[in-house]
Amino acid sequence: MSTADLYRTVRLIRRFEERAIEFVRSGEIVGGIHPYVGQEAIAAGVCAALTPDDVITSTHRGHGHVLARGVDPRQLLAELMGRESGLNKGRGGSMHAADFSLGILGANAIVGAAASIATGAAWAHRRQGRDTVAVTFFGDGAMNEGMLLEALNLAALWRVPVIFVCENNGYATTMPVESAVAGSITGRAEAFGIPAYIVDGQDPETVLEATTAAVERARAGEGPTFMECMTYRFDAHHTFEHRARLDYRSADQVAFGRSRDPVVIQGARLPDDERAAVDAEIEAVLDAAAGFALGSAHPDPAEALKYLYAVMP
Amino acid sequence: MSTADLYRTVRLIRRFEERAIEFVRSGEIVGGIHPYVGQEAIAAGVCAALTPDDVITSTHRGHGHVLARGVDPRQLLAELMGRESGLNKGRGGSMHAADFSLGILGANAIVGAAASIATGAAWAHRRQGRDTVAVTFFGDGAMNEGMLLEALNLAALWRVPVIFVCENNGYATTMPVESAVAGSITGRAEAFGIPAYIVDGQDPETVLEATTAAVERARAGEGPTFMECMTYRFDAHHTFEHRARLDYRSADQVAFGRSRDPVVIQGARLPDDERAAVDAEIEAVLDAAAGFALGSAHPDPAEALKYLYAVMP
Amino acid sequence: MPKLSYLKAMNRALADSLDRDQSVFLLGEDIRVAASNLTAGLLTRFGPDRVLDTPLSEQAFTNFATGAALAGMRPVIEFQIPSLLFLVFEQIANQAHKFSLMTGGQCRVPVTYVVTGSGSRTGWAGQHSDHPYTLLAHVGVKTVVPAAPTDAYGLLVSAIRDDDPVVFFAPSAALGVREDVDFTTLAPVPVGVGRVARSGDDVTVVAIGHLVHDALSVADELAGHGISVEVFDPRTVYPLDLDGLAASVAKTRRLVVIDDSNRTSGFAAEILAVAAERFTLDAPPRRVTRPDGAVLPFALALDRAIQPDRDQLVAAINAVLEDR
Amino acid sequence: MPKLSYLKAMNRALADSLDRDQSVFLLGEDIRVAASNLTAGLLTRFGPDRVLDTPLSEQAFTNFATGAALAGMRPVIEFQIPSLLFLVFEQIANQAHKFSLMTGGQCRVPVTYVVTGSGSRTGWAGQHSDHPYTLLAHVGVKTVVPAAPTDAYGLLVSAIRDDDPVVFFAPSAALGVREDVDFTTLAPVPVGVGRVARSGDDVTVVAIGHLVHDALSVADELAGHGISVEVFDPRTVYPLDLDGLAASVAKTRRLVVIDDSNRTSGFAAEILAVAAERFTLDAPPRRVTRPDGAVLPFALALDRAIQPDRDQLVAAINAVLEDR
Ligand SMILES: Cc1ncc(C[n+]2csc(CCOP(=O)(O)OP(=O)(O)O)c2C)c(N)n1
Ligand SMILES: Cc1ncc(C[n+]2csc(CCOP(=O)(O)OP(=O)(O)O)c2C)c(N)n1
Ligand SMILES: [Mg+2]
Ligand SMILES: [Mg+2]
Repeated sequence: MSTADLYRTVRLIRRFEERAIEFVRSGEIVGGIHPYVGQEAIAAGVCAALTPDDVITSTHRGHGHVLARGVDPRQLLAELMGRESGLNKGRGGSMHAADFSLGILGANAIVGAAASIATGAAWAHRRQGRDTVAVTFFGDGAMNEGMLLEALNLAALWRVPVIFVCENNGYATTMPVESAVAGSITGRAEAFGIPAYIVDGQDPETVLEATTAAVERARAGEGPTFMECMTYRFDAHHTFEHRARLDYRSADQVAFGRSRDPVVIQGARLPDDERAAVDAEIEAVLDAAAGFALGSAHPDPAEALKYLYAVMP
Repeated sequence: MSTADLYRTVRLIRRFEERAIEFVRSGEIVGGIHPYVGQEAIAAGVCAALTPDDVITSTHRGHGHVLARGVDPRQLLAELMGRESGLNKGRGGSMHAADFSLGILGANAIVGAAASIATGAAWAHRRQGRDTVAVTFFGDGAMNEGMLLEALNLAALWRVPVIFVCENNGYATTMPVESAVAGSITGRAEAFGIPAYIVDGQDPETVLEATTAAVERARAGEGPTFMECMTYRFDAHHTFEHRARLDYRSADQVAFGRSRDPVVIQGARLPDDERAAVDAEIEAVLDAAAGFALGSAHPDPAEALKYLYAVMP
Repeated sequence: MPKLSYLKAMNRALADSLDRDQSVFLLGEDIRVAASNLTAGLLTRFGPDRVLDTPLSEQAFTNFATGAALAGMRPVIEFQIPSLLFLVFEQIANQAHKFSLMTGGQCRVPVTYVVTGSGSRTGWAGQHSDHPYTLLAHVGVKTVVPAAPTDAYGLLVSAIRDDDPVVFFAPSAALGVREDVDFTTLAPVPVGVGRVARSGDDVTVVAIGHLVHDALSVADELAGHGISVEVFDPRTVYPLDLDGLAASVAKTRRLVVIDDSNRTSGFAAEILAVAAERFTLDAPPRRVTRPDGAVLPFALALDRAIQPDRDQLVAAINAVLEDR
Repeated sequence: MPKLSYLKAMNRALADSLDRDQSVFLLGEDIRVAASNLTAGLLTRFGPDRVLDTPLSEQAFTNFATGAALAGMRPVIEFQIPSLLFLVFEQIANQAHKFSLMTGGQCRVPVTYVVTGSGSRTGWAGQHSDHPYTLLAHVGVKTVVPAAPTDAYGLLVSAIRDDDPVVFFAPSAALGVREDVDFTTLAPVPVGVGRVARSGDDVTVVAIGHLVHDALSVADELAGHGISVEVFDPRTVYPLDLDGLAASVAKTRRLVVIDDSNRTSGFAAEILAVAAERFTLDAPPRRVTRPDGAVLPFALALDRAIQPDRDQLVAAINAVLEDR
């Protein structure tokens, strides 16, 4: 993947989120979102290392993952606005974006839940003779969830081709990682016999490189890899924080955290005019997405239970 | 604790279990038991390091733990026979023996559940200004339960005076530990920043020594310790296995496992006559226990729901 | 008189409980900064020893609370999402609930589980919008779902003082409800005792939690049409105030239940079952509930379509009154 | 004709399903050596790739099955203990069950969850004796509780073929039931369709699982006293065969339900609620259930005292027939 492509991805995610935040403020998006702002390099770098047949699972903070995986921004925005044209036909919303045609097995609103789902999917693909790799994204907070730790064990035991991508943004909502994680995050993965690396999560190219190695290992049948991507959440845990100020990060810390901006870091690798062209292209894409989403129909309340069951007598 | 006392404990447990197995065969004990035969040194050594104010939690394979903690064998046997005079008034049975007057917060039939209960109890005692230490027993299989791993994190984070005693008897029912545990057991505990030791679980004195150090550390406010006690289950996972032969351990392996018998190891440290005296004493105790239990009344069915709630409007 | 909001009433109940009894302490996620606002001010007032932020380890910290309770404490856990009760269902239903009987009465487990914002939270979608009070009631855990601020105060205080586990649901749609209250009159409300929220003669509407307010407004509306609705608010789902319910139905002889549970074997099913066994009714009773297996879709109109609403309640009331 | 036991019928259903469809695989604890006997012979026949022993990691392996299902497989999980469903309640009710709707119908989650030995297992006490089928039904997961070997075969096959999650309860007290069967007639039994297990005129007894056999023997006994009992076995708890139930009750106009759930909002509560809404009965219906909040005590007589039994059923039948 080219320098420009990686830039396009991080920039797309950034601007998508900024616009989505505006739509939360204006009430077009109901319920708010968990902005991915600041963590874009991880989604971009990881997904750049995958092939179309691979699969991913995502989290409550999942827009970046699915955009990096190639989701149509129009459909994602329409989903956030609860429209029938949305990715999930308006049924999922911000925390459940899924696109099975792109191998996105769904974002999950329960912290720690998706890792074992991704492990099962990766195992199944291998059993079916495919060389699919699965990536499961999760936060530092998820490292304290028993079900995620159990998944590490299953993946290691059965040499499942799954890559565990921990986005350590320093906080689980307001809980600092140091107050929540005894020992170390990579140490936990290593304890299950899984090779674990600390990766600079602000640089898309570093993330891409690390993921490429992990993907190779997985495809070679050598089992799971764990990546702890060090990052920082530039914005609120969730947009509700824009209204209710929660006192857990100092202004200094936020400023310091924002000083290594993945969009700036990757942007600096492009000539100004090329970057400007990408930026303009993205604004056009997002304008179109906004137009598409705002112009899309709302689902019919009579179909509220459509899709509840695959079959029902 | 003296050599003789440790011997008395391991021998008491052994003979209690052997007699209990007979009562299962004869139908006096309904539902069967998980025999502790072969693992006696762990219960004996660990409990010998505790003071009366300390607390423990136990497992489905818990008779050894509670006997070592000082439970009256008469009451335990009566409990196994479902009598009103039983430890739990016949309400708990083999997997739930509890005696709060001895700091036994209950055996637990859900693998991995008790570790977090013990951690909470130990934390509470410390909060109340007491210097109680808690011990939680569990098997190698429990090391794969997320809720137990979560408990390791809480204990380490909050420096809780709790000692994690893992009895690695090589199997979770029929699942060999190597097929179930990726990485190592002590490595998992260490990953949470908990000092972890491998201990010879067949020698009561070794176990006592290791536990004494852990207790000191806990009382000094230095937090949890993890002990992986290597042992072997001489008998069935559960007495149902006496009827349904399950094919998972070779005769050779069983013979080898039985070759280091804690009762023999500790017995060899006593002069023959002293040992014989203890043995006789124990038979008398168990004869009395059998008489007591068999002679005790069954609970009244009208009281089946007694104790369901502490208070009910 | 000062206004008291539901959430503020809960906050006050916690503060008063912490103040009164040293064995009470709080634990949960983000409770020190009070992300949900439930615990606002409590860290400053009671210190970090009594307001414990936990890692995301719901199963372990729920059992941790059980262990602390066995050692004499009265823990109060805040859960941020109703579905976290699914995650700790074993720890509540199979551990905390069972200790008393299994030990032959040797111990008590006075833990309170608080869900701040149960039921649909507008826009939070499928995994954040459950209202699983029936599940707890079915397994026999004491379960309260207050509708009004004074009851939220009184039942939270009682739950904390109760010697058994108690689950407290604070419906998202009730958190903003405000009441004029003389604060000196705030008092414990007993678990298991309902109240007639509005007296009437023609039909008893049983409602709980936020739906009590819907029932009251429907009652207002129907009063204009000459229909006198009695609203009975059990306040506690389990144990149910059967006498209170029976007294109301004996008067009205007609029954509608509005319930934010799924239909099959929900809270409303129990009320109708009791009615079938014990009451003489002049018309078949009705229930207005979530549909079976409900998963709340994200889109607002779909989310709303799945929740029991006033129109359905009006229709049900009219149906039971049809052959008057 | 050869005898087929309930457990053997389940075993056969698994074997036939594995044989027929390569996407079917089994996972669970101790299933390779077949500790419960459910999977006897299957490792040898289908190999370790399709009969997976799992570590004690119920939450992860339940979600693992969901993931495998999303990738096109049809996993069947065996749970050794009914209360393990509490432990994985989130993974079933909040994950597997919700994927279809939340993704706008993009996927299916055809996982089958089998509890071999649900309800009281004599002597296994408090944490091993639950019968939580109502919980699954309430959240809307398809739930079957067969009574007879042929139904166990037919419903397990159907559950595995079903494109949604299905929970299969094999009551401990039914595992030994045997039936004379021509093996060539074994066939799928549709989910959601009940059966009249015995035809009668005076009263409908609704029973499920092992209690069907108790109901049948009570019916036999009462036949001697001139009482004609119809036994209706819904076989599926959710979705309920309402038409079948309605047809039976339309004939008898009297109703008793015997149900191994706790009373409050149990399966029986749903049947009585439906009756209250829809049926015209000649006497108030009755339910015979576990008591509320039941925790099965260890001592045999206490364990038995808490389970619904034949004497209670006879009394309930007599009560609904009293004013004939
Ligand atoms: C099991 C579970 N517990 C709690 C929550 C509420 N919650 C949502 S996000 C979050 C913090 C997650 O932290 P982390 O894993 O670090 O991800 P981040 O939000 O930082 O991206 C919490 C507590 C949840 N959704 N699921
Ligand atoms: C959570 C849970 N899963 C499964 C079981 C069934 N079970 C009871 S004991 C046991 C094996 C436990 O193995 P281990 O922890 O090594 O203890 P051991 O039996 O060897 O003493 C299993 C699977 C259970 N009781 N609880
Ligand atoms: Mg984080
Ligand atoms: Mg073991």
